[in-house]
Amino acid sequence: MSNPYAPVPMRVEKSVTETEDGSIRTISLTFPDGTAPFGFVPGQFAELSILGVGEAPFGIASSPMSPDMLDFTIARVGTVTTELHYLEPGESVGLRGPLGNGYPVEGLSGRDLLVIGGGFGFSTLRAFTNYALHPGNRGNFGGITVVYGARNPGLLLYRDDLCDWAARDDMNLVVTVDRADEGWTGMTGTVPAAVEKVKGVKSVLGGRAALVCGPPAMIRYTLPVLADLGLAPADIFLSLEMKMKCGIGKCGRCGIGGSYACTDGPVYSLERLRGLPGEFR
Amino acid sequence: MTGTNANAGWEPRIVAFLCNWCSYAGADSAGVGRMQYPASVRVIRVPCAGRINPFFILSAFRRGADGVLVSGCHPGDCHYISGNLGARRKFALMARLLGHLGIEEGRLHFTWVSASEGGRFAEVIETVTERVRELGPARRNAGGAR
Amino acid sequence: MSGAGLSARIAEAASRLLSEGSAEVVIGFEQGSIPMRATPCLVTDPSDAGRLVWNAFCANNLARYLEPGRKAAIVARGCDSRAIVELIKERRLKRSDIVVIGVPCTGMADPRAIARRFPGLRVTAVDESDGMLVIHGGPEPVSVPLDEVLHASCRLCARRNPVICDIPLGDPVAERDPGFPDVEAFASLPAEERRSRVEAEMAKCIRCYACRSACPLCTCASCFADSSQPQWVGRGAHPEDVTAFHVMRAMHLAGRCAECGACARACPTGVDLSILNRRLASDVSELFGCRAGLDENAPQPLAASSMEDSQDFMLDPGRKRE
Amino acid sequence: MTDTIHGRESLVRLLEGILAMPGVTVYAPVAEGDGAAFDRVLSASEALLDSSGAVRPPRQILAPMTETLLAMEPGGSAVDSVPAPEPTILFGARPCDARAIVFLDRVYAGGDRIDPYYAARREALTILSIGCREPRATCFCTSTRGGPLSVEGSDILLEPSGEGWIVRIITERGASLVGRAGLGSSDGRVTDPAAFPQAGAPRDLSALRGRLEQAFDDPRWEALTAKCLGCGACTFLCPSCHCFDIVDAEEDGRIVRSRIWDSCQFKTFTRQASGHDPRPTGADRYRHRLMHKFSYCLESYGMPGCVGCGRCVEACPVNLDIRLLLDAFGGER
Repeated sequence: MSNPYAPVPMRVEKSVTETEDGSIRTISLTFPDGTAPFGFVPGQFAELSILGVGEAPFGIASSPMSPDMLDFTIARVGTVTTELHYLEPGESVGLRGPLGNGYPVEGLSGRDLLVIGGGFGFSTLRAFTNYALHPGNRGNFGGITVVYGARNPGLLLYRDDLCDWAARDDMNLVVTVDRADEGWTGMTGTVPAAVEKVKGVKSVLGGRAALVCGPPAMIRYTLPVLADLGLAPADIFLSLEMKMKCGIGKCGRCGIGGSYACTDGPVYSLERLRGLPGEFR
Repeated sequence: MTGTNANAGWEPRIVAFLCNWCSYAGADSAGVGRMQYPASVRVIRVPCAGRINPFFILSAFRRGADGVLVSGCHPGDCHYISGNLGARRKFALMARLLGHLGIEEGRLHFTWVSASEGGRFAEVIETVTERVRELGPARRNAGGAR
Repeated sequence: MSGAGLSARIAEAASRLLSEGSAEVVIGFEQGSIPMRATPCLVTDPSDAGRLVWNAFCANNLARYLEPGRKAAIVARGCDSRAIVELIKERRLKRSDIVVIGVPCTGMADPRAIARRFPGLRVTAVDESDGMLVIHGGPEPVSVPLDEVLHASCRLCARRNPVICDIPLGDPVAERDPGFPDVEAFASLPAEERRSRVEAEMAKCIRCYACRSACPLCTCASCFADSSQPQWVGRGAHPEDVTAFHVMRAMHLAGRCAECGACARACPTGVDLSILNRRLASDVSELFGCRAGLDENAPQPLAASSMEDSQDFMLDPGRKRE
Repeated sequence: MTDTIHGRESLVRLLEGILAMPGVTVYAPVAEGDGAAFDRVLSASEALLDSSGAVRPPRQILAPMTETLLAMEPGGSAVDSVPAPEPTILFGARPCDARAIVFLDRVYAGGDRIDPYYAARREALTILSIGCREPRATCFCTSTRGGPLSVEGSDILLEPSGEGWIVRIITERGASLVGRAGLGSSDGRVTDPAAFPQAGAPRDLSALRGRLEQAFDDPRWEALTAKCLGCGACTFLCPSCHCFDIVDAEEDGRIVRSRIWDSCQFKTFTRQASGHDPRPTGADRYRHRLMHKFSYCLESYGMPGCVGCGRCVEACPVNLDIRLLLDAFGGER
């Protein structure tokens, strides 16, 4: 019997600071010799751990189309995340995964996509976007609009990706910040306000779907805008931020009604979520 | 578990919490004066004896210390007026409580050492180390097999 | 006055206080759902005041339910009032926010002591009269003096009447401070035996924190035991962590503990926490000459100090300086 | 060979016989202060066979309060520490205790990910339950589809009959133990369960569930749970609560990753690192516990997360009786 609590020792390939304040880093991990990379779906997560310090869940921030190296974006908030920030290339970190359901890539096929992320919650949406833009997959989806916001320009993640995406003509990228600083020439305003503005963007295929991940307030104010855009609850997919521990539906922490976010989630359609107890709506 | 014979080669691990102004400076004086004292001590410098929470002491024992020493400024010398006096009340209670619970006396020591008392610092370390050495390694309570 | 008489007067006072708006809530006891239990009752509607009772099974310290900024009336005997006094000293509560409905107390009955006294008896109900408990459930009712089945903390109680009081109900009962015979008895045991007794008590702990949650003076917004940065104490069942938790908690309550015993009564596995708390209360009394909650004006002993305090516990403390 | 145990002395002899088997570990209720807990016994005299049930449930036999998952010696690599227990016999469980283990099986050993630590202990366990002669004031097993002679989860059930017990074999594992202990067994049910003293009138679970779900936003939750202290006594004495946390620590020079019991009633349970908490109030947390046991678990595990043992009723320091809340929110309106 394989032990679902036993981590795979991954090798840290690189660790880069994402934000100007240094509070968020992305670490890239490779599998140990003799261990085949696992397949996964964008939106799935993994438990990262340093034995003696602790374990915490993080969304996989890289695309499954490049499975050899996994990215995790880590905000420094506690003991485990602080130690993960200190990791240097060549060091080892434990990984259990992939865990959770991920975004419903099959169900999204053939549809126009609105990808909406705020702050640190953008990591799995980055994985999804790169997955959808992969030459082998791009044809499966209609128009792709990515709306991404951060509190200020210094907190924007994945700048290389943002530059690449901005240069593409097969997608529409909207980046906004709550508060501009000197030198910011882009959009200023909240994510929901930015989503309002994409109302005008024509649907290519019809049958739009939205993928949303971000802080609770962003989600609360974005959902009415999506309803105005004509998206039904079944077309809106939310990746929930939940406190998790075991990742395999045993420890009880991330229960939402009869479901566990770590196994049945963390991605829920708004329709499903509305059928669950109101704590997480 | 006690007795030096059974613990040949064993050296006690003693954590010393020293106030910055007097006792830490006293340790410094001992060093400057090239006074000999056992190397069993790990010093943790704190701003004042009043800063030393009982948690610190229990944590030190929990993490493997065989003895703990707490030392601050003599009464009347505290750089924060009465931090050491407040600490003295806390430690008086703690010392009695641990004894009450049957935890060996002789593992936890409190004293005052001033900045000029390098000799006294060396003597204190000597005394505490000898006392803990006599007791042997701290007994750990790993509990039953519940 | 009998429990029934007091119950009626408590209900009457509660109804009046709520009706006239002197209190938003009245904190008292009502009949519990199982025999030998009364349960805390927070009454906000005057028409519910009739639920309030006073009997020999009012085991909780109601001061636990006082909240800053909420005008509350509280049914308080000696121990509840001692906790209130300390909370006021710590400025966690304002005296003017609290109406103390004072009741004299002859001690609370311990269901475990009753079970020991009448092994195998499935108690269905208990009546009280004149210091006697009449216990139903067997073929015939049996009786026992309340004094013989008291909670340990009640047997050793130093203050049976409220220390502060706005609405006194019932006639005060005679005080009888027995001192600390329990502490002395335990201290007289050999150290090894004390240690093994403490280890046996700690082995019962399941880290449910009922003790902390029931304590009126455990008022920290976030407890050291829940802190992960730094982690002061491990959260599992390791005996050294369990002991460290209880010692740290006891130290935190030193000089503040109202000696109500609510922690030990709350404990579902019966850990005897009085070994720690009573020893500290006894030492605070001996070394600093005070006891928590008995004097509204005395400073808390660990928020004060004196050049004259004893230091005979220290290593070579009186040595002349170089 | 006999299929009947005549009186207490025979019961003691049965336990002695089991204890005499080579290579088995036996758990039975033993005195702990004024209460009782399931603990390892080495002789029959330690066991409290007259007790009407242990204060502490048998859960820690299968899911200990603290359990090492992985350990690493200095300079070594992490090794998992899945136990390999010898055959274990739980002697003198109540039928509700055995049903709770059925529930734990569905949580830990169900689904597509099996918990190997639990599974190893469970695989080694044989459960001998003793039916209940009379309910206690706190019992409500009949409201959770159980009863004083419920067989679910037990390998052997001793059905009270007169002064003694009739041996009922429920499983193959039970048959094997009965054989080794030199007992026979009755073929079918001898006792009429309906004739037995029941723990109050049963509540209709599916109706209860529907009403509870409707009562989710009921404004009375706050007032009716206001006296809750927020401790974990109810959850830690629950035979079917299974929530845990995973923590790392250094223990005697080794680095260990352990799981420890955790409680949905604790303020820290769902509070996120950002400070956001989907269940910020005591009322939210109490409601979650009740809804989890009587609604969510029916969906996830096909049985309630409560077996009606009454331990939480007994243990609650403020006598917040779950039965009263079930009736307040799930009763007929």
